[in-house]
Amino acid sequence: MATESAGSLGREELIEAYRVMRTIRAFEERVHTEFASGELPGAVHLYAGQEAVAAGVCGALVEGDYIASTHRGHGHAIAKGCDIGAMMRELYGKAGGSCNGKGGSMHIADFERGMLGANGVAAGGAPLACGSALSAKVLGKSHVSVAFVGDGAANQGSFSESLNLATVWQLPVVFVVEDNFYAQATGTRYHLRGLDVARRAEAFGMPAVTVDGTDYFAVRDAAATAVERARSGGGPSLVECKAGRFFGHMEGFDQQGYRGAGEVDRLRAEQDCLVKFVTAAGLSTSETADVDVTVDAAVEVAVAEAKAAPSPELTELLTDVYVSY
Amino acid sequence: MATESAGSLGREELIEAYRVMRTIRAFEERVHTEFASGELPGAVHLYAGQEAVAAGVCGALVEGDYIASTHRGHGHAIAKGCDIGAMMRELYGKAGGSCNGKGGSMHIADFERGMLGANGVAAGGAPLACGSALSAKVLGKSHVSVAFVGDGAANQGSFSESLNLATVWQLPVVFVVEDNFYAQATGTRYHLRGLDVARRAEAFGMPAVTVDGTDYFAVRDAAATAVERARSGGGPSLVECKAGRFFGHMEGFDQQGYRGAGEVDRLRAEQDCLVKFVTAAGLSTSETADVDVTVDAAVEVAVAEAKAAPSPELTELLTDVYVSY
Amino acid sequence: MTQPQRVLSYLEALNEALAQEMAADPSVVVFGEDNIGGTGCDGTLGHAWGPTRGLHNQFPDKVFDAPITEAAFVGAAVGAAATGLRPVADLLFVDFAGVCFDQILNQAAKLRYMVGGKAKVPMVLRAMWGTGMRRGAQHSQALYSMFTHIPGLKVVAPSNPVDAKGLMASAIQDDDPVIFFEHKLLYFGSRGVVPEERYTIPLGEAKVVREGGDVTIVAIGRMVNEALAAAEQLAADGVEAEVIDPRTLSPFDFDAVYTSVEKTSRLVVVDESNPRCSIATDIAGNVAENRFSALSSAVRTVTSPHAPVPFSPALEDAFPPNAGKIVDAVRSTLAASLSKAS
Amino acid sequence: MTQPQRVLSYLEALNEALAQEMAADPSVVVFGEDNIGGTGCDGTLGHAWGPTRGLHNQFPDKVFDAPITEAAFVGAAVGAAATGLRPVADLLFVDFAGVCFDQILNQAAKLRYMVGGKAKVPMVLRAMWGTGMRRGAQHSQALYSMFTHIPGLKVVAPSNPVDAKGLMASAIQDDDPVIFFEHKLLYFGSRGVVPEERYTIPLGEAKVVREGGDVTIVAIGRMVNEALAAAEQLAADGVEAEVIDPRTLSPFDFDAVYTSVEKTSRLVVVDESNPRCSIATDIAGNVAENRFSALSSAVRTVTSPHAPVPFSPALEDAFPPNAGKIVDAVRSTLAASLSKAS
Ligand SMILES: Cc1ncc(C[n+]2csc(CCOP(=O)(O)OP(=O)(O)O)c2C)c(N)n1
Ligand SMILES: Cc1ncc(C[n+]2csc(CCOP(=O)(O)OP(=O)(O)O)c2C)c(N)n1
Ligand SMILES: [Mg+2]
Ligand SMILES: [Mg+2]
Repeated sequence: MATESAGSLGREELIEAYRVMRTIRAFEERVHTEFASGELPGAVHLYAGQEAVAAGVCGALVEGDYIASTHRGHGHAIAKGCDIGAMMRELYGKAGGSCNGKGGSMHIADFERGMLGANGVAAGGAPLACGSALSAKVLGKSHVSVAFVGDGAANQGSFSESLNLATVWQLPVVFVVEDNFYAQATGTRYHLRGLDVARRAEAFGMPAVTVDGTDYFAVRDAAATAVERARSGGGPSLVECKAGRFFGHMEGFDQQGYRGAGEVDRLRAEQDCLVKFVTAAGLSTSETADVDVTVDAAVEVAVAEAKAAPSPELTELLTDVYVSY
Repeated sequence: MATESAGSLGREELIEAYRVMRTIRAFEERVHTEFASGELPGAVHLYAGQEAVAAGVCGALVEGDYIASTHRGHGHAIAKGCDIGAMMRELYGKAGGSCNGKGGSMHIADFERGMLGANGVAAGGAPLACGSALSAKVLGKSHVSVAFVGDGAANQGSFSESLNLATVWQLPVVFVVEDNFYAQATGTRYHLRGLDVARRAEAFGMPAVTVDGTDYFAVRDAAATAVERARSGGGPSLVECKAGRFFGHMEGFDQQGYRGAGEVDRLRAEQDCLVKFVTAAGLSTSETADVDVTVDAAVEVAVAEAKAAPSPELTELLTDVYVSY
Repeated sequence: MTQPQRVLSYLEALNEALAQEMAADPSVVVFGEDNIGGTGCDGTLGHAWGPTRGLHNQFPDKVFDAPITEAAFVGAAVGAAATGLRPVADLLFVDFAGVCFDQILNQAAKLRYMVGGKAKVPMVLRAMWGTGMRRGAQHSQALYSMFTHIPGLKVVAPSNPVDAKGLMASAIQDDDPVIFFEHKLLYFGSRGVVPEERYTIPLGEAKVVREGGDVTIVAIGRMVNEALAAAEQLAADGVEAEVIDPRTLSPFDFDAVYTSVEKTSRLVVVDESNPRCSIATDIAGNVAENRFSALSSAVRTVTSPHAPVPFSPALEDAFPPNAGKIVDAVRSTLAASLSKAS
Repeated sequence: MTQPQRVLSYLEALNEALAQEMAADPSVVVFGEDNIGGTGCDGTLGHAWGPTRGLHNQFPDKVFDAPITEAAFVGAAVGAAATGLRPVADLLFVDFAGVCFDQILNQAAKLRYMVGGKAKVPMVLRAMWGTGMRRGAQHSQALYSMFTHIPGLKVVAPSNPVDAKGLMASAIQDDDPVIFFEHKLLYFGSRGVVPEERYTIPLGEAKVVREGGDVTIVAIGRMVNEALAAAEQLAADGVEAEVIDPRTLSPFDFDAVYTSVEKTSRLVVVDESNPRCSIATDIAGNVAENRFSALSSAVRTVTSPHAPVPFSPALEDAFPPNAGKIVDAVRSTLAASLSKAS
């Protein structure tokens, strides 16, 4: 399907988009393996399968823009330009991690890159993004804020309240709902009654669209429109993206028995955003192979360095908090 | 306007509806005077102007049905059949009050009448009504639950969550939004962006209608449809009623400077639900006069008895709570 | 007694309590996110992993999956409890109390009092707590001290399977709202002999889990095992610690603590929560108020530091109290009373 | 000093602090429900009744009315604080912390720590508290003990206008989130001489508001006046009480309390909150741990009972501590230490 950005993006931009998605994929597949081998601690939620959402949305952003992420945040962080070395160290809880090991997968943040953090609380990022949008608005800056929210988290009261606050204050914020069809083991057919979250946003008074979240170009176009609206003072919007996850809800936790027989295999075979992207963008095998080699090597280095990195000093226990008793 | 119930209600039912609304009006006007004279303590939010909502909705209910109310709860309580003597004693914080003086205006309740309580927290009643609806559903009873919610409270996350939970669990509950155009001093034009809350309910997957809240028959018909749907297993609905309040947000607090010049006078002159009702129902002067005399006398007695009633014993401080230290 | 004794995990014991109470009382209902697991999916139901696993098979009309709407479903538990059900709602992590705190603080805990006793709120809110699973700052808190502060709410924190089962039964049968703290490291890590029949352990009754005359150690939840380990180390040096497991934090069995302190004259409180306004200072303060003259030396609190829970395993392992820190605290209180005596 | 001294109410002092900090730092913004008042209405704006009244005239782009979305706007304060603003958000009643508790507990308080110090959260959350206005159980709580339990959050509770102004200035300038407790009876009921110029009072610094050698009374917020009244009554009997106003509850100036207790050897803590896991037991417990040998007698806590706040004026008046109850507590600790001495 010919979309606007498919035609307008240059070769380098297309390759960059591929690089971002391919990095997320490699990162997540590797984290999956590392977790399975028992070396990686923590609550780790993988983003594989949804790469086109993070890449498409963050592709529509510029430096200085903010994103507030979810518990499933690696993809958002990578797409926003966070360093995968620091991220991997964070996942291992090591010194030199994005949060010096104190946050872990569920709290990865990089304020210099405008990544306000993954969040351990469902929809936790939505109010925060309203806040960074308020900063931009009050300080007279043109920065746009994006809040990523899962389909399940969209049922949280704080999310509905954020929709309301954003429209009332006309904040430069874009809500990106990632409908991956499940909240843990519960299906959207049940918890959203199969309805689009986009309809709620409209009821709160903001424009909303629903797109195929495995189609990079569709996501990017929808995001670009919403971002442009926000940047030019047109207020908030919502973009709902449908894309299944390839892994279970959380590593080491979930046998995915709730998914239909062959569902994941079908997703990987038919709904792989990377495959779709390469075809739609018309990338050559040598173009992708160059990226693949670099990305895989970078992930390899990230893992090796993370494993070798020291743990934080025990004195870190009582830093970054105002007082101890 | 000929509505369904206008034709179908018998004389006695019409007079009963008038009696309910007239009782609320007399109760509230009297509480207003009593508060002004400094004798009545507490945070008191008056319902005058909105009587047709409480009366119309509760008119569509039967014994055993539940209502969960708001901070502006006197009208709901009276319409659900609570004793105004006990209510007045409660407002004065006296022994023999609905809650033995421990609740006050913001917590008036009468579980025997299915009145689950006023609530000091915006939208506090919505989850509670989901709960009483769950009880009916699980226990196999046909009782319907109604949650009253103000326009401002409709922005609370717990309200959106209740809409979601009610549709997902298909609960026998009716959400009644009372849009009186203000949340404290803030206008709905601002905090709802002038939009109907009904649209949100539809987005969550339940039927919703908006009616003139000063038209008893319109409210009653809409409520009857929603209640019937809930009672017959058809799940939740929302009824949004528009009706301005005659008094300020809270007694002794609010000079109403935020309301347009003459706004309240116009409301009283043109949007008085009692006047509209008498006309539409074709009640005669003698019919209304009989009710008026009884109602006014009852309110007089309620006030006199409340003033004369003793305060609760000091030992009551530590009853109704499991343990003291 | 000649029968082989049956060993259950803490998680299994909780599951058994839920099943037995549901069987005994048709007004008991159970709900929360993935309490069945898999509702609305292509696959079959039944992918709960926690104590509710499998209940829906036995009680198909009494177990519900909830959307991620804690404020609504915990509030619904209050409304349901006030109108005839005995709901057991599942918060998953106690940290998520943040998103439904009004329902706990202002609705569940206060309703009975606000309406002058004309309603009761027999509900249980289950919640996982504690450090040790590398879950980071928003999934590892203790928080029971905050709930203990709230009048109208009962707070239970069992340390082992047999208590977990009996206290859960009591919590469900109780007419007041109870928040039930399940330590995540105990689910699989704590196993014990659990009677098969239905039984209750009264709320508000502490247990002396080890007797001793030299020092009283009050420890909560997972810390009971650490306190027992510390007591073993101390015993090797001839110090006999009495270890008390309060089991219920509100109402609190102060008498059990006072009786022990009257015997030992020394108090150490071990509490995995942050220190300020904690159950540790609560017990210390109450003893200093009500049994001051029984004390021969300064009380000692052993708590986590005044910091959020760090993710890094190295840091997290250093965060909560442990046997070593408890031994140090006991030695310091012994040293202080010796120096006072001399 | 020859100029006439200016008297302000507590409410006016807070208003002046907000105005001065906004004038001094353009990153300070103020929002909450009806913080302007009247937005979206037919009439004119400006119907706020509280400390934000009139600010929008001077700072039209820095004051906002919010819809009833505490979770969203308190969370927005966190996000705004982490990206360049210094928001002062208004909760109205502290009881409403229930509907946005996650934003306080898990976002505001923890962000800086969770991201390894790479963000700061310079925000203030203003909140009315306390009994005495006949507002019932959901509008009269103290709750500061709960917030004191939370690491990462600072907790301030001024007792008079001059402190209110200086502490508000410090709270706004502070780089950590601060919850600022404004007692509703003090707004109009507490008046005092307040300097016109901008000034700060450091967070975490207690004030000895009355010196005395016989007993230390630590009192919070409105209770400071009750403690002073009690001290006057006691002085008539020759008992000299030292009264300490901590002003900030987290961080807490334990040294000030310890210094006083070393002098007086007796401690009474007066705290309007519920008793369990309260600031009262916190102070008592810390003194019993860290200055046990300075104590000559049992500590005494004077708190509200373990019950929700009743509406009935007769009951509400009997609920909080007052001068009479404080005098009784002082006498009982004096009697206990006399009997110990004899
Ligand atoms: C307030 C809250 N409730 C519950 C949870 C536990 N939890 C973590 S992830 C999750 C499912 C989230 O589903 P969704 O938003 O669709 O995101 P996905 O995992 O599918 O990316 C739940 C229930 C939580 N983190 N926060
Ligand atoms: C969660 C919460 N936030 C704020 C308040 C303070 N408050 C009490 S009533 C009210 C306005 C409510 O407006 P609306 O829901 O429209 O009801 P109305 O007063 O108009 O009947 C507010 C903000 C509250 N009670 N609860
Ligand atoms: Mg999902
Ligand atoms: Mg209104």
